Amino acid sequence: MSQSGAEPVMPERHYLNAERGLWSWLTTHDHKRIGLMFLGLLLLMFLLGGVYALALRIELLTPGETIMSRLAYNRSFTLHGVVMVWLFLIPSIPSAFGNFLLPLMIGAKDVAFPRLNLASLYLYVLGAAITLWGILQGGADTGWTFYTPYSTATGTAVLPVLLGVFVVGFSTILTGVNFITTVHTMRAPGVTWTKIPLFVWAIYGTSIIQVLATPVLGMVLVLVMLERLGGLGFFDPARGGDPLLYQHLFWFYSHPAVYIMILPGMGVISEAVCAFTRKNPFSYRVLVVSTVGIAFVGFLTWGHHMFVSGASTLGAGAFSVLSMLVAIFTALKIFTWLGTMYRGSIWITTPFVYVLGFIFLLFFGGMSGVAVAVTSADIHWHDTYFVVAHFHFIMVGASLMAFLGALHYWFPKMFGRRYPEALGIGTAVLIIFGFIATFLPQFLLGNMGMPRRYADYPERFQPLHVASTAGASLLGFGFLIIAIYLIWSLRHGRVAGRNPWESRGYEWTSESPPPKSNFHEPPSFPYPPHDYARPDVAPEVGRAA
Amino acid sequence: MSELLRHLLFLPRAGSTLADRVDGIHFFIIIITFIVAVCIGLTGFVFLVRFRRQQAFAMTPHVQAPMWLEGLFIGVPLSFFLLWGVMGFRDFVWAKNPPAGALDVYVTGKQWMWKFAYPDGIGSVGELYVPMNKPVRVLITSRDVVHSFYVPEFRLKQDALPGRYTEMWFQVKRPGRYQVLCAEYCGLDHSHMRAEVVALEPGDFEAWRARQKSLPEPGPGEEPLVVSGADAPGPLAELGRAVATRKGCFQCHTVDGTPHIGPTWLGLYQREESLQSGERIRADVAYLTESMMDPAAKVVAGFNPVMPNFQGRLSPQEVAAIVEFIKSLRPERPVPPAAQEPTYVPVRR
Amino acid sequence: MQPEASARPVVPHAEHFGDEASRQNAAHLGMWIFLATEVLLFAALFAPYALYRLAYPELFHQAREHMDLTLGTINTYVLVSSSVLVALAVASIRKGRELVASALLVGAVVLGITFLCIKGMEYAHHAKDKALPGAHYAFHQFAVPGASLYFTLYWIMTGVHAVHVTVGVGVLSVLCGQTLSGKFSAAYHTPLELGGMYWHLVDIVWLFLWPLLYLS
Amino acid sequence: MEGTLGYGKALLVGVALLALTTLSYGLSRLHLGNWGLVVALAIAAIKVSLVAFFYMHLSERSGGPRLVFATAGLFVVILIGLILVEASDRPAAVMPPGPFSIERLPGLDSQPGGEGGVR
Repeated sequence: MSQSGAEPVMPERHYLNAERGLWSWLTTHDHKRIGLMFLGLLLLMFLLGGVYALALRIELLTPGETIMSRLAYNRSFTLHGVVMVWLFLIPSIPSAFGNFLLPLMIGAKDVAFPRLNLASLYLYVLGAAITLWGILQGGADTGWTFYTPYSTATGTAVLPVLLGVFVVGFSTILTGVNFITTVHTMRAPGVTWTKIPLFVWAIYGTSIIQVLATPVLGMVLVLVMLERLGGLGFFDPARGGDPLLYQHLFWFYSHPAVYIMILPGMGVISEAVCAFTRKNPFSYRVLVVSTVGIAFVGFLTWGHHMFVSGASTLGAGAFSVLSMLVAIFTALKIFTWLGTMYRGSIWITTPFVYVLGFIFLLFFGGMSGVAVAVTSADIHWHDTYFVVAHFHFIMVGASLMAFLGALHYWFPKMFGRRYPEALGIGTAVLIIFGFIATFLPQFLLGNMGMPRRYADYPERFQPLHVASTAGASLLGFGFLIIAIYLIWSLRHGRVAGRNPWESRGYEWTSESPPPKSNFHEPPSFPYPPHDYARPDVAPEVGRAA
Repeated sequence: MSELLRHLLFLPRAGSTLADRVDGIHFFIIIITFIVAVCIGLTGFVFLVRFRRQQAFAMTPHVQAPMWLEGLFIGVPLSFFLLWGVMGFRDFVWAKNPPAGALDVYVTGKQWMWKFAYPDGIGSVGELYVPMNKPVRVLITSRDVVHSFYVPEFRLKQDALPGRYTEMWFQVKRPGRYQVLCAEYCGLDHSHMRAEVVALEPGDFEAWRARQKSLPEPGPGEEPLVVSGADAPGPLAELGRAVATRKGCFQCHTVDGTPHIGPTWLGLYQREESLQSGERIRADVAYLTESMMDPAAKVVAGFNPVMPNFQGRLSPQEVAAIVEFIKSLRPERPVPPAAQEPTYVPVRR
Repeated sequence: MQPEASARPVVPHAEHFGDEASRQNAAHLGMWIFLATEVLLFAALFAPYALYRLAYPELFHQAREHMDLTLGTINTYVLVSSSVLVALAVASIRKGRELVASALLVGAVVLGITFLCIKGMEYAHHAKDKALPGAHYAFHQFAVPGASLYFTLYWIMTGVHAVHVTVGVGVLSVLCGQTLSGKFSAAYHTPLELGGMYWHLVDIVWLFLWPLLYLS
Repeated sequence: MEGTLGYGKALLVGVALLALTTLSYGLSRLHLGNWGLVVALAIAAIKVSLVAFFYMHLSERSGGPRLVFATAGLFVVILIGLILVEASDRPAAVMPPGPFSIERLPGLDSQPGGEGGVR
């Protein structure tokens, strides 16, 4: 693929070898190292959540109790949810790639509050440790939603899990504060508000949600903890409390949290689409407005989790219509990405395969989201596998594809090396098909009426469960291959050079891997970040010419 | 046509009038989704082939979406979404507002069973008898945690909240048995919290009702026999008492609250206990079972770890029976003072 | 909930910024975003208050009569005055008068502690009546359905606020010490401004708690 | 800097805050009924704007901080407003004399309080 004559060489000194020793990593204020450490931890958590997922799928292969008891099953799906949602997906792209790339993309030396950034990492570690400790205590069996009054009455170790999630929440708040401030105050000359790279916009929107929604979750978790510890009776009907209030407060956070998971993914895709089609975005304005729009309108839709919960009919109608508005922004993005491909120069690489997978799966995930936001249709689908399939299409099909796409796209940026491209493309295709095989049957299971969180099920559901489990094993196999070749590439991959993707993104103007101070000279960017119509050589100087 | 679609989409047969409406909008959304998916897929494929990379560092023209196209991108999907939203909401309101003259049935969810009762006092556990072709309003509540009353073939689902009644109505189209599931996670046996709706011809239903009424009338203040049947110590609990006697449990445990070598079983179920390790645990089914299988694991504070291990000495059935027996040993719950009982308000139609 | 962490986020002369003005901008913006999270944190308590007030209007009306209006009102004056003192302290340091500033901060800290003491008296009073939250509620003069809910709300809302007051007193004391030791000047006093903003936020929350719990 | 916080302004705002507090207290003695809450909250809102604008330096900083302040306020309104919209439209105290009394949760009994639910 390389067109240049000379093989690129690694830069002599970069952020990875600027300082040595474990201590230099543990006390670093360098956003790139913090991002890398987040990445490592997140991948560990993903592994843990994935093991739970496979165990659940194996248990569901046949009706009845096979490899685990009902109690163990209930605990496993709870921990699968808790680990995947709070310890992997919510911090995934913002904390790992956002940390690494955001300053690079706006030409800053670091984030605004580097010490706070490190504190965020340690809070995450602390929160994850408390949660894991809770798992060792037996773990909770409430589902990741901790619905009261069950979560206040059950005898399992709910407290440490709640506490862990609470602490992780503060970690994401600190990250959010940091990112918003950085974007506002630290842009290099030339990076005006209309020239901010799209990934930065996505992280910005995500941070708004994190900052505004997470405290509500924190408070509501405290209330549940107090209710468990001291019999507060806040959500307990026996004391006049209202269990629906819990659902309101919980979903005020947790619905926007879905956008915390998907928005950064959309940012990754916006970047990658431009880079691999070598095209300016079909409409920069639409992509930005829809990002900020999703961040804000996402707060108005939480009630669609409560259509059949006994909330009022009027409320259901209002929340249904508001949910349609947020879906529009997603639809806009899909059309814009498609339009960006028009008259481009499309280069099929591993990240681009993930882009295609993302767009395709997000379309179905989004449309099934619209479907369950239709009040009457939701009566049937609510809390069935249809919903399970829907949010896995969004969270795995979209967010995780974007995460993998980002990992492949910026792998050369982070480590200065490349992974085997053909193997990458093959695995990406395998993962997309594995994914569809896993979750398409779950849509049909939902249609049949299989409720979620069932350890055991009537026999008629079995064939589709078998198909789903088969797909899941394909998916797991795919992840294994990726892990192997990426770890191999860390040491033995081909040296990438500054800009292996020929991208004009700001982050590629620095060396790969970047020096500790990100740029050797204080940068300024006189051109927009996704401009491929201009015969400028500046972005390409990175190629070892 | 709709039967074919139902088969393709794995939807169960439509048992109620609500099901037809829900399926209608379901088909509408799915068909549009697939048409648009094909369009997007074809466009993407054409672009992939037509605009594939020819050379490195290719320059591409600056293409900017025109305003009218952006308007189209917003307008077309939004009008579909809003149309679905409005259509769905119309059906939703319809499904939430029972017609006058509907038969009332009280549904109570309880870990992990469904109980049904009619205003005239008759009731049943696990089987809801309704007449076909007649609107039935279900007034749903829960006695412990949140459950959800779900009949897939009716496309009917409504959460059961403790302390409140929620309502929904349906009209069965043809006689038969329809499975009821619990759709809101409610604990250990969530997946086994099942029941059945039995739809009868109106004549058969009246006959069933008359037969139920002729059962011995409960005394004043007593609950009808059939309803309370699930609460009374069932045969399993009786078996548990026998097993416990045989295995010598009563050498250490009492059932009347007197302190002895081991904790008393009276009111033990769901009691919050302090452990020797300083932690607290709720004596749920899992803990009780564990205490039989591995007594030394979690010893209640103030007791010595002297209990023998019953792993392998009790069959699963015997364990279940003992647990059921312990469950039945609940102290009388304090009845809330009369002033705090909810006052009767005629149900709003 | 460690506001100190972001109350002083900027290393003086942090190298990754251009100049002091942009450092200040970033610090203020960061502090504001942090304060926004605090606002939402309290909103998660005001929302239950609103819902239960809607559900039990009578109850909330009667409950007021069991609150100690005098102590609550005195506390309002105390907290508002301490906020004024902090504002004056910032005004002083901007003129370079470190001693005046630290004296004013001492005043604010003393008023903050007074607030906590009065709050403690009120708590003791309620505890004696057994008007405790949730399961521990046994206040016989006010034993209508849902009454425990009102007092649960009262204890949690004021309790979380009191935690913030305590943290604020700590922050102000540290800042006071730093002012005395000459760390701040007319040119550089961002931490003092940020700490002051935190204290004002605590004041703002009370400005809503007071009318909701004591007045109407 | 324009609009910098000086002694004069700080004192003036302080006096205004204390006066508004007194006003709020006085009005509450008049028992305005339902309007009492509205008036009290309105006065509180005025005081908060004063504190935020002058004491918290919003008057000196345009852009970012003001945006954050407005956004936070907006989201408080959204959270509380939408919950109230939903709750106020729930079916009236539909507590028909179902055949069962409400069973309390295990471990949470024997205390007062507890009407059936939220109306």
